[in-house]
Amino acid sequence: MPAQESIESPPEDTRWQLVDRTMQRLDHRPEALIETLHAAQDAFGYLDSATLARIASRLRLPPAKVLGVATFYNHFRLKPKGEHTLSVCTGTACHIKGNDRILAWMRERYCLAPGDTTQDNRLSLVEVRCVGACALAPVILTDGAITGKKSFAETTTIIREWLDDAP
Amino acid sequence: MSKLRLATLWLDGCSGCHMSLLDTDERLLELAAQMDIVYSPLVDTKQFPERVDVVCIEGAVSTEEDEARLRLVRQRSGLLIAMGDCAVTGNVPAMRNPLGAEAMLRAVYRESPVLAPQIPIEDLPRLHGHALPLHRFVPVDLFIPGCPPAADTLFAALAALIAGTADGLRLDTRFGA
Amino acid sequence: MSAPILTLTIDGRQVSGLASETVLQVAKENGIAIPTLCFLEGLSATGACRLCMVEIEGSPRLHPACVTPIQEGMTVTTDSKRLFGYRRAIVQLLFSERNHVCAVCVANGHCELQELARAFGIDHIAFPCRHPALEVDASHSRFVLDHNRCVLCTRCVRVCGEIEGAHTWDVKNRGIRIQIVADLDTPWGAAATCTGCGKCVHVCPTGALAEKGKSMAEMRQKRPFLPYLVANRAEERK
Amino acid sequence: MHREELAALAAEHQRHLDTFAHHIFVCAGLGCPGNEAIVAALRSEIAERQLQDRVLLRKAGCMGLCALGPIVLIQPGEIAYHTVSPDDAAEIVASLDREPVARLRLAPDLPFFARQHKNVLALSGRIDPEEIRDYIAAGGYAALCTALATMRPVDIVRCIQESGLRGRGGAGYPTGLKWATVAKAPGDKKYVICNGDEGDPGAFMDRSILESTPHAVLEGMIIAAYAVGASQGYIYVRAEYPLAIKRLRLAIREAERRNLLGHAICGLGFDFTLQLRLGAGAFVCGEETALIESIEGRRGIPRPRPPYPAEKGLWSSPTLINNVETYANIPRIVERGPAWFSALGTERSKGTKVFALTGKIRHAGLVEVPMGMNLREIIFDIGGGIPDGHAFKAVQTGGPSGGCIPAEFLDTPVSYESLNELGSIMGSGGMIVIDETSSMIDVVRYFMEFCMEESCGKCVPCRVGTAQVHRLLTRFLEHRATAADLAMLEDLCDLMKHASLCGLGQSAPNPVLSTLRYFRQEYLDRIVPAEPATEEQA
Repeated sequence: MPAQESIESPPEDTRWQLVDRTMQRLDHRPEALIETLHAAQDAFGYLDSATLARIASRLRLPPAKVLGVATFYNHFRLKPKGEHTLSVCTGTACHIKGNDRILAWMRERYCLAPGDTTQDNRLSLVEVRCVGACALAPVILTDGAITGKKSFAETTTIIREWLDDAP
Repeated sequence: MSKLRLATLWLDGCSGCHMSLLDTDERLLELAAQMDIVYSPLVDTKQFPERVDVVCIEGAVSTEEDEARLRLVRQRSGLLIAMGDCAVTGNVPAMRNPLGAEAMLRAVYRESPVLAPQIPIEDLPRLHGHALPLHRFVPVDLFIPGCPPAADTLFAALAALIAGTADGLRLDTRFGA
Repeated sequence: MSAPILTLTIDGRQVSGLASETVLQVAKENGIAIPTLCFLEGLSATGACRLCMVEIEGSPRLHPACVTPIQEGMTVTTDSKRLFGYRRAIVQLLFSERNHVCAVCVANGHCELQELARAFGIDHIAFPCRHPALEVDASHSRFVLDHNRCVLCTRCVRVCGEIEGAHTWDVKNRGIRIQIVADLDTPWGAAATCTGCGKCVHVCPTGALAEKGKSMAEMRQKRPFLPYLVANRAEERK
Repeated sequence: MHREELAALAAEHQRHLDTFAHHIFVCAGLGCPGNEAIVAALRSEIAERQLQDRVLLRKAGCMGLCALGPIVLIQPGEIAYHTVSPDDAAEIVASLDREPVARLRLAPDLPFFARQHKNVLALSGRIDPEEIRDYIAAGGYAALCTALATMRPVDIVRCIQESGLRGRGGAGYPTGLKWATVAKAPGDKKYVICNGDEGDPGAFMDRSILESTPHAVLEGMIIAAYAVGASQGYIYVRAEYPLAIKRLRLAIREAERRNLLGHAICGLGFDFTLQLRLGAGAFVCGEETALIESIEGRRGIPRPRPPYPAEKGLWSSPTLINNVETYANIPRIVERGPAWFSALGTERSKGTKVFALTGKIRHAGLVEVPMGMNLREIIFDIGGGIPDGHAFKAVQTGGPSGGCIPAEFLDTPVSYESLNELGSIMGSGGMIVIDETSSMIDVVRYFMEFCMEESCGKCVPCRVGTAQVHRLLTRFLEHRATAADLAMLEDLCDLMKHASLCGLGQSAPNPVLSTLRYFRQEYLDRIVPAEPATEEQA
């Protein structure tokens, strides 16, 4: 069982230091769970079973509870992300301004649904619920950088150029 | 007073509801005195009559043919009864729904060990993606759950119809009974 | 120190109860049946299924009886045309949510969902069923979990955490995608925290959790064990 | 820091600021991407002209007119430039002692600015949010020091009660009453929570306030803590707001360093510590009890109420929860008195309200107006109306919990009551303008999908109801619905509204109900006659 292995032989990964520090800061109390998951995702990019098992054991929480929390919140990923991430905002203003068309286009052109990563692990598509830049709608984020106020044609061109997928 | 014209129809079901109807045994004679079975898998008529008073339908709607027959029967019938869980909820035929028709056909005819794996298509009605209860297609006047509904339940329903007391009828049955 | 005794009216009857009691408890003590599903005596109440909703005079809202403390002078109505309509709708929503096929279920005839449908005279499901593709976890040597039959009452989660103290079960995801989950989404048979006590199986209101080898209609849960266990423990602690 | 020290620091910093002839503020909010490049270009231009001693370049918070951002503001003179690019830096710096750059300048009397009444946003875009001394020089933390030194907790509670302030997060519960309940609740340990989990998709008031004036929120919270007797507080902010988080972290550290937070605040006998907690993407955590669950490290599942958080909240202790904008209102109310605040607004909705004006509107952005201003003034005068020659169809307020208000009610004065009467809600302040090119059913289905995905899944009416309603709306959208579907839609909405456990489920039907009320024909037009259509096939 993966949970057992990781408890017995903690990985000598320096990235754990950050995570451990978060748990220490909150005295390993149960309430530290969400903060710890944030720290772990910042450190590792996503949360795999071994990471969750180790957190459960350090915080003395039932593994099922840790999994329940990790799967409740949209922000936490249990699968690795691709090299690049395209986030499409699906807040109300962005919906009204046509971001559903961008998602449909991504599905058609790259066979990607929100949450998916391409086979070659190059690109992940993420749907974000409002980044709070509604006045710039429709908004997309290429590796975290905001682009807004663009037409459908302009947006697809921006995405293709960003991906070196020459239009 | 003319006799009640009754039809029964067998869609995607195991025929258990019809068997239960036959299980009314000697009470069939009582029923026969007051109603004519004008169309049924139990009788010889080939064409559904232009007009019937009551139709009892067993089985879910699983194919294009099922759907067409149901719609025709609805037009030609006064009162439509969903007889048994398959007609009422989809029941066992609906257990394929999470899978979808294609995946099910593949699993049964291609992936399971058979001599000549092929999906039969000739002369067969096309499967719907989902097997569904009658009321997803046409209005249903009376639901009789049960798998199958007990002979007593079916008899009580038909007796109430004959007596004209079927409105708001509450039958002693349940899903899976 | 005992809690003060309060008087209230339930369905037109003057009744009384301890201040620490809920509407559901007091109603039950007085022989007034309020339908429930997620509630189970001996476990914490969560107010999740909404079947035990009652009307309280002077409040525009409905209140789940299982978590509503009684108050002096309150007037409760446990049954009305409106409540009946809501309860019928809730039971039908549950039937439409997953793949409930009573005819082939191990719990046929002993299922609380099935019985609620019968009690409310539900003879068909008005809402289209969703037919989600769900798994059956048969990895445990003695028990089986069939998500198709689960109504997400979380009794299993609560009995495992609160009574057995193992907390093998929890809920993953959210909204319509929630599911009962063991450990880190581990097959039940491989869940290290499970003691195999089987309490979850015996509190399940449907056939979602069952003993292996049971055929149609053969799964009979041992319900009374829970209040007995809770009372016995309290006694032992003294 | 004592009151005298605070005043001295404010004066000293003001003297420092006054040594500069010009102050250039660049909007450095999330809504103005590209501002770093503008700041860099301006900085090098200033350096090149050796104006470092005369010109002060500041990264500021949001100035509101996001549609025309990035905005650059020059003081003194109140000269605002729009859609500035790094290429404009030379021209802007060159113009400082001369005529403003006409082609970039926003008209000084632009109704977008002239018609607003800024209170919460008064300092937004006019101070550096990462510099506590800017806030202090502008009068910040004076209310706190005064309150701690001269007012009893009960006086502050009364002051808030008399002001008539109501919660800016959604339901509009009287803030003073909430404070009074927590203050009276028995318990040694009490908590104050700031709800910054702005989950309404299409609203960004709280993000902007946290990014622009984080100290105003802290000050409001500290005053609240003193008033209700809390010693510990939490700010719960969405993880999607990285800039707000960064600035809050900095603000908390700075406030601690200057003894405005921590032990013996302002040198008086009051202790209060504040921690930041990150949300992780769950709309339901905007619900008070779900938020508490989340801070305690659990799934954000709402608890049945009662007990209310005011009696039994975080770790079962009395807990005060208000949202960002509510706290940001506090310092000014304490400083200027309740009468000043209650003079603004309507009979029952006092003060000003911040709205995020977006959708099909020319001047999309953040505006603050007195309660009671009518929708037409907000949308057409301040917002500049609908672009591209399209016609106004509806304005959606309150997000997934709100409703759609049609043109015939544009002259309605905005207040908690008036919006409720129209079948919508004030909500946190999102206002999404919809023109005639959008189908109301598409908009409504969008919100239902949102609620379906954000439902925690605990109670049946919300978990399954949202999914069923979403399916029905899809049938309407695809012209496959029947009259029976319409009846079922109405029944399900009624069930969810009355039987759901928390506010999310109870209010999820609101967009459907309001469109059934005002745009019923759009539903009827999509109904196919007679028998139910063939069910969708997988």
